[in-house]
Order: sequence, then structure tokens, then C-alpha cells
Amino acid sequence: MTQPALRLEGIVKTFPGVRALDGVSFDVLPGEVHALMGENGAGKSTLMKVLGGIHQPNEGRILVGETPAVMANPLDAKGKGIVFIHQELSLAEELTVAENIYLGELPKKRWGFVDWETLYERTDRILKTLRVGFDARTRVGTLSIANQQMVEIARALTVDAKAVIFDEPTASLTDAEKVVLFDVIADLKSQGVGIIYISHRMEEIFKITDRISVLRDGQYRGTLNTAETNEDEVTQLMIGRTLDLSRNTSHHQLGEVALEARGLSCRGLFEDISFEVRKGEVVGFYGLVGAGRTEIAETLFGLRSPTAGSIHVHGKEVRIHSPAEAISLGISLVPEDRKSQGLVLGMNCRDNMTLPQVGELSSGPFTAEGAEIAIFEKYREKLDIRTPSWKQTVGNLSGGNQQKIVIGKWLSMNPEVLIVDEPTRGIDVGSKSEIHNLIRELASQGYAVIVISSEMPEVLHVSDRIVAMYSGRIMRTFTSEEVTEDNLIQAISGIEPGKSAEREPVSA
Amino acid sequence: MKPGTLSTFLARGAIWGFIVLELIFFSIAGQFFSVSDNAFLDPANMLLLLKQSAPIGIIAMGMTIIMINGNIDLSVGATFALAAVVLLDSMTWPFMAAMGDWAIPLAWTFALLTGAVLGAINGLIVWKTGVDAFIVTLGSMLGFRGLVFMYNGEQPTSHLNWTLVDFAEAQFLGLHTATWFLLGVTAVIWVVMHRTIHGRNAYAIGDNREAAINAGIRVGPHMMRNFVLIGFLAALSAVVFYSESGSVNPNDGQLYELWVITAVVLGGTKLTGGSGSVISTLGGVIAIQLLRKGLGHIGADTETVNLVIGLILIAVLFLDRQLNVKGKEALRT
Amino acid sequence: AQEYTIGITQNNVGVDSYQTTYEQAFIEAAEANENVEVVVLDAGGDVARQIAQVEDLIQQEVDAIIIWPTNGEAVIPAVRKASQADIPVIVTNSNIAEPGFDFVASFSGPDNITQGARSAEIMCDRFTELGIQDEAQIVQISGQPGYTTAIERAQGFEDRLPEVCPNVTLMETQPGDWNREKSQQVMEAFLVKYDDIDGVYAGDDNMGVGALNAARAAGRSEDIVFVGATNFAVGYEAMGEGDYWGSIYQSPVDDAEAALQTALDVLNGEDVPFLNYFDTPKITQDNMDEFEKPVF
Amino acid sequence: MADVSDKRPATSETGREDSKMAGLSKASVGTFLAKQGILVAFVLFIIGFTIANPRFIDPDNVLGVVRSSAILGVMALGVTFVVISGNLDLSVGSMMSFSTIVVLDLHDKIGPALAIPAMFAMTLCLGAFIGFLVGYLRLNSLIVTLGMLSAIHGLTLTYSGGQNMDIADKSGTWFSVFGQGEALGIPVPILMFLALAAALGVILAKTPFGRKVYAVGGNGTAATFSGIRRARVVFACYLISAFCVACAGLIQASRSLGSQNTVGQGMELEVLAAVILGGASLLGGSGTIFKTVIGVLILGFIQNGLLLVGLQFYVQYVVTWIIIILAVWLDIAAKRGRLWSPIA
Ligand SMILES: Nc1ncnc2c1ncn2[C@@H]1O[C@H](COP(=O)(O)OP(=O)(O)OP(=O)(O)O)[C@@H](O)[C@H]1O
Ligand SMILES: Nc1ncnc2c1ncn2[C@@H]1O[C@H](COP(=O)(O)OP(=O)(O)OP(=O)(O)O)[C@@H](O)[C@H]1O
Ligand SMILES: [Mg+2]
Ligand SMILES: [Mg+2]
Repeated sequence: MTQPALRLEGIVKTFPGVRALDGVSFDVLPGEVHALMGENGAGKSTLMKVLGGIHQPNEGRILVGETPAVMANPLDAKGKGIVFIHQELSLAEELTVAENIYLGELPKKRWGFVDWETLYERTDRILKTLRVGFDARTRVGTLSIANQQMVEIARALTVDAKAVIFDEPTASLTDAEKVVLFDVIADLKSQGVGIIYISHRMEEIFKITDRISVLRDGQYRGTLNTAETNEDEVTQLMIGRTLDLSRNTSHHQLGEVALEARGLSCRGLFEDISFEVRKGEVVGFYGLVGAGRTEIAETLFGLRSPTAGSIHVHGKEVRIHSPAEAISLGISLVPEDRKSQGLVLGMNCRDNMTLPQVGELSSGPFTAEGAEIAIFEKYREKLDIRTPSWKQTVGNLSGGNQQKIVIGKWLSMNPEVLIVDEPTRGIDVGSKSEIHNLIRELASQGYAVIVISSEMPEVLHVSDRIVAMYSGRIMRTFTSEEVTEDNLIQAISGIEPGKSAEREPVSA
Repeated sequence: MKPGTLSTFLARGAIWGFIVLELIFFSIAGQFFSVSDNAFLDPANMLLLLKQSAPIGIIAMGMTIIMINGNIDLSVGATFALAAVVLLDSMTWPFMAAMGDWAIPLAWTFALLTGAVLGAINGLIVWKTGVDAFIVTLGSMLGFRGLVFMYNGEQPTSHLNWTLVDFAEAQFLGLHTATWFLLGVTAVIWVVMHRTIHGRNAYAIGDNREAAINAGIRVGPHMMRNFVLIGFLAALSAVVFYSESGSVNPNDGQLYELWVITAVVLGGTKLTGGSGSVISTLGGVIAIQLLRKGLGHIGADTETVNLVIGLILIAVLFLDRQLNVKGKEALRT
Repeated sequence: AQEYTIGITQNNVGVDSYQTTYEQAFIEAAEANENVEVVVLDAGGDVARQIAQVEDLIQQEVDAIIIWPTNGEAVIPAVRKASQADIPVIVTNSNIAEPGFDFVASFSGPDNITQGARSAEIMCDRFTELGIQDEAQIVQISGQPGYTTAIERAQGFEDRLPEVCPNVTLMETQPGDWNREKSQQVMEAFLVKYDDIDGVYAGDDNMGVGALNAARAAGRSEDIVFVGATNFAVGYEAMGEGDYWGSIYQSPVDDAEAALQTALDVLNGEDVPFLNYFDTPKITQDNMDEFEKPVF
Repeated sequence: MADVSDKRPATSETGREDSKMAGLSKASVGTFLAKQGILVAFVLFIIGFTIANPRFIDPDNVLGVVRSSAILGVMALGVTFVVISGNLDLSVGSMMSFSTIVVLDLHDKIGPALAIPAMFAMTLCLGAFIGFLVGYLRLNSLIVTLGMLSAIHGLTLTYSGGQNMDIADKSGTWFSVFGQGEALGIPVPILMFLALAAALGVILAKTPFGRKVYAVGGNGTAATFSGIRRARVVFACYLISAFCVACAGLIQASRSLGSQNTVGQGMELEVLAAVILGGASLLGGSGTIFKTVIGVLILGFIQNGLLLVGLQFYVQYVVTWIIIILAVWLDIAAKRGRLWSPIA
């Protein structure tokens, strides 16, 4: 048997009140793609942070090759050939792509000057293999989240790595970019690099990995050979049961139109958007990143002013100037970016969850803490949020659990119209299906739901109707009977049946 | 031109536009209100303007880096004073006095070292204790001031050396010594910020400190170097200024930190760190000095000067933001 | 007569009402004289700003410059520049240091050292009256640290006191920053610390009254002799009420008018003495009727 | 979710319980330290000063310190709101001078009963102006309030003509009650400070508005996304700050029944130091009224203690520096559970 590239032995890591890792051991072989799976909060990111020198383990040791290694800080880890692509974007927005990719190791000339030529040249070479549409001099802040993720990924290619850790790299990538990423991984693999790949997406796991290790509640649950196992077995190991993932077939009684957009436009972002959502209906918005779906949601939520068109709630035309007004009209939005838009990271779980209704809940002039805790506990159970208590600071939760807090926050508002933008980004399979069920259940209770997602299975699974968008315009609206994967892909790529392939895009 | 370049230019250029406005206003108002026959825009007056900008300006260059780093330094005024005390006092030490004019470069060195050491103290505390720079330097603003007083009680420290004064008052190619220092420091810091690894890391740390740590940048020593730099520059400012004036009151330099910070922010540097430019800072410094000079030129009284300077600061900020907002699609958050 | 433009740069207007009244009196005096136009500048206590203002005045080619130095030595090179540009410089209120005398036409103002000495005498006389001149213990509240006026008054007081009342002990000195509130806090601490305080010398009446307020609150104002300097309206009133013993009468109006007159005399080529002190007499409860209540 | 596979041997279960119990006391001491590090620091200073000079804890002295801290303290309460909402207020010093001068001037003109509300109205207008600029126009609060520091000073000078302001009839006015009065043997300024602290503490900790202040300071964007009207919250914080400043001005004016234009000058940084010393983060989103009160008291007692020890004022500066840094350091070291910063 070959010498492992990396080996972890009995790693224990505790945080105040949390035993995040409880004696985890596993190894990664050179030239292997090793999947790390587990529910939200199972300890995957923590384990990787231990490997990357960000956290120090309380017990256990790490071996790189044969030698035990202490990673006192990220620099150490890097020096030992371990590259870490973070789950949460870790970029400096004001700097260029090139500077970000080589952050911490910009090529040097004499006297500490930056060797810009080498920097740009190397970066452009890397970007070429990644087939992205931006260049080395672009400022990272101007890139979409997907492209920023690609910048993160590009970091894997800068050094002579022994092992590369990808922590949910595909959470905000579209299919085309995923293909590129998988090529990159294949390439690294062929160079004998050991790869740890964390994801909640089964299809990816089965497509690219060689072995799968499973964590649960901070404990190591075992390793499976990908070729010899199946989704059910992995799921069973992760969450103790199997899941039924299929297309939506159920239909509810549809009620009156809850929300309607007529010819809604926002210059440069989207144009002439008309659709309606009825009570009891789930409408999915599907499209590529940059298709303008988020902007539509933001407009409906009063965060942008439309330049033309109108919004109607229960048949009445409304002008929405702020989220506060949108909320009072019964509209809720689960935003795209939980860190910057969804959560006050320094606040505790309860306060985050009840933030939009803290005023309504109050008894007399005071906050009703008891009622708030009750709401939190209800959604903690419903969404299976893993946290020691409501007092935990949200910033200390795992990424997936943070997302669940955001969802709980808006569900608890009992909205008439619920808009969810990428609701299951970073959510584990078990909870994902819980959330899907919840969305269906809400619809059955008469809520109108808009689901924006870049995951085709998700859209197909939850939607009654699907709106396909391309470049700021609605291409076509499908009922769940009409839709197939093929015609959906066609629609979001700008190909209309019977018409020429390209329509003029809205934004430059 | 790439999209956005124009708006960036406008945004960055706001301070220069404001300077032009000030010049126009004071030239015209000067016709009516000034008792002097000399025009405000007189070249000699403009050269004086640059020279008078130097004490604040040199420190502001250091503050720009500190603020790009996401830190702040409130102790610069006290550092300025202490360096001046060392500069002037050291020349009276017996062995220095014996050296004649050769004591001058040595005295300068002592003063600059003092500044660097004080900066290092701040930097070290920020680095090792993890206490926010605002608090650390708020404390040392007091502490360093205490050291100034300890040195010579409440008495001013003086040493008038005419060689030194003549050097400081000299003009080369029309520019005063102080102006040369100001422009030189600006150029050097510009190069550091845009061309060196240290400078680029400064932006990265201010922008996203966690990302910088994750990327293996040693944030602590980096910040410490910047504190040494600003201490050095505060001392340099003292060296330039007190070479000419030859005496320092123990409470000199008070409120300098606020003026310096104002200049830096007027120049568009974000208080949260991550972005900023030394050239714009120079603009901010000049804008403030111009305002003071212009108000003096048209004979505004103390009340008016206070009122106007305060409101103008706010107006510039407003203007700057209006220009900036147009560049972005407005998301109402 | 000839038309003159005179520039003045003051130390720090607005920091106390003495300087403000000075500024107003100066402007009024200039307006009353149709031959003068004035440029009035305020250095805000900042030497750098003051030097810049002198440079600006030189640049504006005024006929004479009046300077109230923020630092008696630091402004010397700036003053030299003015004299090199053939602009006469008149120093007002507090003098510049000796090496600068060559570049200055005249000084006009109060003599702060004498003032301090006189305050010491007032204090000593009162103690003698009360018969405690051999055991009295006093504290001092000085002005803003580092300001010439503050330093000179303290120096005058501390030098003179042992000469007239050798057995009076000065227990402690703390700065009150020319600030009534600060001085009140300092006095509060003194009152806790010392059970027996017989006298307080304050660098000006503003601080003196702050100290008096503290003593009143502690019910100890009766036992303490308060002596200040620069008689302010509040000090005058407190004297009238019998709580405050004495001070030094110094009028900013006299100060300002003297400065302007000196400047005009210099410009008119008249012979002016180099040191132009105006008189600052002692004022106590005994003779206060001879003085008008200060306007500031 | 059903979970059958998760079985652990009973022994290990109890073993873990035991170790938890053993760790509890130690852990809870740790949590206490982490939460109240600043309080611990405070107690340490008190002990230190008392040893140096036993008069330090003389009740009269303690009352005196608290009374003279009350003015600073009242201002710090308001600034706490502003800082938690993620902004700064450097204008409180000159605003306090303004209120003091105005109320003293109006006292003789329209009588105290009208002067007080008039002064509050004028001060609140200034606060509203700042709140409008920072909240609604979203201008940078540091520069806005720095500008206002200067502008309000100019305004005060214009108002007073630069003259000291004194009440004509000092013994015959009930106005002195706010600064010099006593109730139940406790000076009124202290009572006002405590009452305001209690009221504002409850508002901050127990009302929806308080929660919103934390949210806006913690993450303004997320707060907006949650339907919080951010501008309104920030505006309200500046109003609260101005209200506190007006109260401070009232105490100040009443304490000495006369004042100079610069009475509050330089207090802005002291106030900020007190707030920060109390553990509020300049980035916003954290801090409490209780801790600010502790911060205020620490500053007050340091100053007083050093005076009692009889140090030169400049030695006091140096010692204050050291104490401030030690206090904050202790506080955050307790929070992060290690003395030295983890920054490489
Ligand atoms: N700094 C911290 N302080 C306290 N608890 C923490 C901290 N970081 C992580 N945790 C806790 O450790 C546990 C493991 O978190 P981790 O981020 O490793 O989960 P994960 O497996 O990556 O989950 P996800 O799939 O949601 O990303 C969680 O319960 C989390 O709340
Ligand atoms: N090609 C691009 N280059 C730079 N920025 C882009 C590009 N495309 C989109 N963006 C920006 O990225 C952000 C995300 O895109 P947007 O929200 O419009 O897409 P979307 O349809 O909501 O897709 P998704 O929800 O998958 O992100 C927006 O702020 C947009 O301005
Ligand atoms: Mg994770
Ligand atoms: Mg989107």
C-alpha cells in the first residue's frame, strides 16, 4: 500500500460548550480524491481548519507523509504543502484577482518590490486553465460570488501542493464552472496530490471521489470505497436513515394570486419581468448566475427601485420602498448571502431568528424573551439546528446551521409570500430534504413561495411552475408536467424553440 | 475607458475638485473682504501653502497606511511633541554641544529613533495583546504626553540653532525644505503602497484580516512595522517643523491626530480599512490647510472659522458620497 | 494721517473670555481709528498655525504684526522673517524669549511674574491679618500646563511667597487647565486629601471660583483664603459675597488697546520703551470698590 | 430525526458527566471572568488605591468621585448607544458646552422653568441634525461629528460672544438643585446618573429598540434585510446621545451656576475611552450600559486615586495609559481564554 499523503490520528477539538471533534482519524492517499461527508455541524470544516493550522487540536496528531507535523498557523500548513480552499470566501475585495490568488506569497523582486510581470503572467496562466471570463487585473469585489469562488479555487494551483482541501467549493458554482473545477481536480489528482473534498452533493461525490469518510457529531463513522457503495448507504451512515429524493408530483389547491409582477424592469439588471404566484403555489426561478434572479427578489423586497412596471399584492398595486414595508405586506426574503445579508454574526441564535419580529413579539414596551425562545426552539427542532443553546453566537455555528437560522427566521414570520434565494446552499442532504418538505408544506398551507436556485434537482423537486431566466429576461415558464432537464437547460442558455439562439442581453 | 473608471476618477478626484472650488471662492471673496492687495492665488502664497501643509501632511502619510491597515493612531500628536523635545534637548547635551553643527544630524537621528520606538511600543502592544489600536493609541496619547511633561516639566524645551533655522527656511527650486520633505514622503509612501509586497499586504489586511491570516501573512509584525513607520513619520514631521521653530511647548501637537485623521478621510480612505490612496490624502491635507489659510485671508473671526471648518468637512463628505453613489447601482441597505 | 494695515495673531481665542474680550476690544479700538485696518487671526493654541499666520501676514504685506505668542521661543524665527521683511513686530500679553528681542519692536502687556508675586503678597497679608502666617498650609491650582502665562504666574508666586511668609507651606500644585470644572475636581480631591487647607492660589479667577465651589460644597469655604489672578466677573462677585479674598486686576481691554497703540506708535516712528507693561494692581475685598466689575 | 445507531456505553456517559461536573466550577469562573473581566479589573484598582491611601474609600470621597464622574458618565451613556449602533460621537464635548452656556444664558432671560426645556430642545435639534447626516444621508460618523465638534464650538462662541456665562442671582435660584442638591443623602447628579443609566440600560437590554441597535451595529445590511429601518435607529441613537448631553449640560450648569465656553472641551475622547473601557467595540454591535458605567467609574477613580496618591499630573497620564491598556487587555484576554493575542 502506498504511503498516505496525509494522516490524522485521534484529533480532538473542543470549543466552549461544544466537542466539535471527538477523536477523528483518517488518511488521504496521494492521487486520491477523498470525500468528507457529514451533517451540518458534524465537524468537517473544523477538522480541516485543524489541518490548515487555523485551529490547534486539543489532542491527536497530524502526519504529513511520514513525519508528524504541527501546524501552528496557516503559514506553517502552507509551508508543508497543504492548501486550503475555504468554505466561506476568504478574499480581499479591494485587491485584484492576481493579488488574491497569491495572497501572502506575492512574487518578489529585490527590496521587497512586487514582481508584477511574473504575478500577472502566472495568474493568467492559471486563469486560462480555469476558463474564467475575467483576467488577473480585475478587482475581486466586482466579481460575482461564483467567480470569487473560482478565485479561491485558483489558489490550489499556485503551489506545489501535497494535499488540497476543498471545503464545499461548488456551493455557489454553476454547472459550467463545476465542470472546470472537476477538471482541475482531475489534473491535481494525476499529479499525485491528495485531495480532500467536502460537499453535501451526492452526485458530485459519486462522480469524482475515490473514497468517502463520514463524520457524525464530531466522531469518525467510517470510510467507504465510492465504487462499492451507494447514496443510501452513505446517507444512512451520515444521518441514520435514507431519503426519498424525487420530483415534485403533489399539487395543492391553488388560491388567488398573491403576488404579481407586471413588466417589471430595473435598468441594466432585468427587463420586462411578468409573472404571478398564487397562494399554495411554489414557483421556481432557474437560471445561470447573473441572470438577474436575485435582483428581482431584491426589488420585490423593497431593496431596489424598479425603473418600470408594477408589483401587485393580492391584486392591489403596491410600491415597496423598504424591506420593512415588504414585510408588512407579508413578503419575506431569505437572502442569497447569509453572512452579509442574513445574519448578525455577533448576535446569538435566538436574537437573530426573531429579529424581524422583535417589535411585534414585544409585550408592552419590553421584548418577550420567553416567546422568542419558544420560536427559536420550535424552529431548532423543525430544521434540526445543531447548537448547544440559543445563547450561542451565530458566528460560531457551522455554515449549514447558520443557513438554517436564516430560513427559520423568515419561516417564523408566517409570510404570505416567501421568497427564498438559494435556500439550501451548504445544507446537508438530510436537512435539505427537510427544507424542501417544509417549502411544500408551506405551500399546502396556502403560502405563495418563490424559490430561486441554481440547482436543477432542487427546482424540479419543489416547484409547481418553473420560470427560466436568461440574462435579465424571462425566457419561458414551464409547468411541472412540461419541464424536462433538456428544455430547461435550453431555456436558461438563451435558446428559444424556433427562434435564433441569442437574444440581446440586458446587461453589459 | 473601462466602465466605472470615470466614476472612480470622479470619486477619487472629489477632493481635488473641492480644492479648486476653494481656490476660486477665496480668490473672489478675497477681492471683497481681504485687506491685502496681494491675490490669494499669488504663487508665493501657494508655495507657502504647501510648506504649511507639511507638519500635518507628513504624519497623514503614515496615518494613511495605518488606516488602510484597518487601524488608527491617536498618539501621533504626542509622538510629535516628544520627538521634538528630544530633537531640541539633545543638542544641548554637553557632548553634542561640543560637536558644533555636526550635532544636527545626530539630533535628527535621535528624534527619529524616538518616534520609531514610540511607534514600536504601540505596535507591539497592538500585536501582542490584541487590544484594538484605537484604545492602545488613545492610551498612549495620554501616556506619551505624560512622558513629554516628565522630560522637562511644564517648561518649553528650546534650542534655537540658526544653522538649523536657515536650513529649514531654505528654498530649493522655489520649494521650501518642508515642502520637499512632504513631497518626498508622499512619493516614497506611494511607492511602498503600490509597488511593494508590504504595501499590498497592508491593503489585504485592512480589507479582510481573516483572509490575510489564512493566506499566511504575518499580520502582527506587519502592523507593528506600520506603527514604527507612523512613529517615524510623526518624528520626521517634528524634525522638519522644529528645526525651524526651535522650541516646543509640552502640549504642542495636541489635536493633530484629529486633523490628520480628517485629512486622511477627506482623501477618501475608508475608516474600516482596505482602501485609500496617499495622493488623495495629500489632497485632503491641502484642502484643510487651504481652508484655514483662506478663512484667514478673508478675515473670518474665530467663531466663523470654527463653524465653517466644521460644516465644510461635512459638506465635502456629502459631495464625495454623492459622486460615489452614482457609480454603483443603488441597493437600499 | 497715513493708512495702516495691522495684522494680529492671537494665542487661542475662545479658550477663555479674557482672550475673547481682548479680541473684541482690539477690533473695536481699530474701528474707532479710521487710519487702521486690521487682520485678526487666531492660532488656536497651535504654534504651527501661528507661524503659518505670521508667514501669511508677511505675504499679505501688512504694515505691522502684533503677536500673542503661543510659545515665546518657537515664534522667534517667524518673527525674524517679519523683521527681515521690514515689518515691525509688537509682542502682546506674554513676551517672547530673549534671543528674539532683536527682531521685535516692542512688548506690551502685563507682567505675569509680578502678578504671581503680588498674589503671594495678598495671600501673605491676609494670613498675617488672620494671625496664621506661621502655620498656614496652602495648595496651588495652576493654569494649562506648558503655557507661558501659567508658568510665569506660578513662578512669581512660588518665588515670592517664601520671601514674605517663609513659614507658609505650599503642599501641592496641580493644573486646572484654566478650566473651572477641572479646577473644581482638583479641589475636591485636595479637600479629601488635606484636612487643613488655609489658602488656595489659583492661576486665574475662573479656576479660583471652581475651587471655591468645591469648598462650598464641602462646607469648608469659610476656612480658606482664596486668591486668584486676572480678576473675572465671577471672581469679583464672589469677592462681593465675601467668599473670595483677592485677585489681580487685569483688563483685557487695556491689554488690547495698549497693544494697538504701541503698534501705531511704532509705525509713526515714535519712541517707545521696549517693555511696555501696563499696571495690574492688587484687588481684594478691602479695595474692590475702587474697581469696576470686569466685563468678562 | 430518529437515531438508533447512537449508543454509547453507560459508563462512558457517566464518565463524561463527571468530568463535566468537575470542570463546571472552573469553567464558570472562566465564563465569569470572560463576561465581567472589566469588573474584576475595577475591583483590583480599588484595592490597589485603597492600600496606597486609605482615604480613597472614605464614603465622602467615593460620593465625590461618583458625583464628579456623573457628567462624564451621563454623556457616556448616550455615546454607548451610538457606539453600539456602529458609529462614533466626537461632538458630545462641545455640545455639552453649548447646552451649559445656553441654559445659563436663558436662566436669567426666561427663568429656569422655561430655560431647561428650551435648552433640551436646542440640544436635541443638534442631535437630530447629526442623526440625519449619519442615519439618513449615511455620512461617515467620525468626520460628521468631528465637523460638528468644531461647528458647535463656533456656534457656542457666537451665542455667548465668547464670554463666560454666569447666573446673576446665585443664591436665590432653585436651579442649583441638579448639580448641588441632595436627596436621601445622595447628591442629585448621582441620582440622575443612576436613573438615566437604569432607564437606558433597560431600553438597551430589554426593548425591541435596543435589540435593533445591536443589530444595526452588528451588521447593518442584515438589519435592513430584516426590515429594520436602519436610518431611524441611528437617528434615534443620536437623539439619545443629545438628550444625555443636555442632561450633562444641566448638571454642569447647575453645579457651578456659571461656565466658560470650553467647559466640555476634550471630554469627547474621555467619554469614548469610558465606553470602550467598558468593552463596547468600535465596530459596533457590542457593549452594555452596565459596563459603560464601570468604565466611567474606572476613569473617575483612576483620576481621583492618582490625585490622592499625590502624583504629578503627568505621572497620572502615564499611569492612566497603563491602566487603560491593562484593563482592556485583561478583559479581552479573559474572553479569548489566553493572555497573548493569537495573531501571528
Ligand atoms: N469558533 C467556534 N466556537 C464555538 N463553536 C464552534 C466554532 N467553530 C465551530 N464550532 C462548532 O463546531 C461544530 C462543527 O462545526 P463545523 O463548521 O466543523 O461543521 P461542518 O461539518 O463544517 O458543517 P457544515 O456542513 O454546516 O459546514 C459546530 O457545532 C459548530 O457550532
Ligand atoms: N459577469 C459578471 N461579472 C461581474 N459581476 C457579475 C457578473 N454577473 C453577475 N455579476 C454580479 O454578481 C452578483 C450575482 O449575480 P445575480 O444576483 O445577478 O445573479 P442571479 O441571477 O441572482 O444568480 P445567482 O442567484 O445564481 O447568483 C450580482 O451582484 C451581479 O451584479
Ligand atoms: Mg463547514
Ligand atoms: Mg443570485
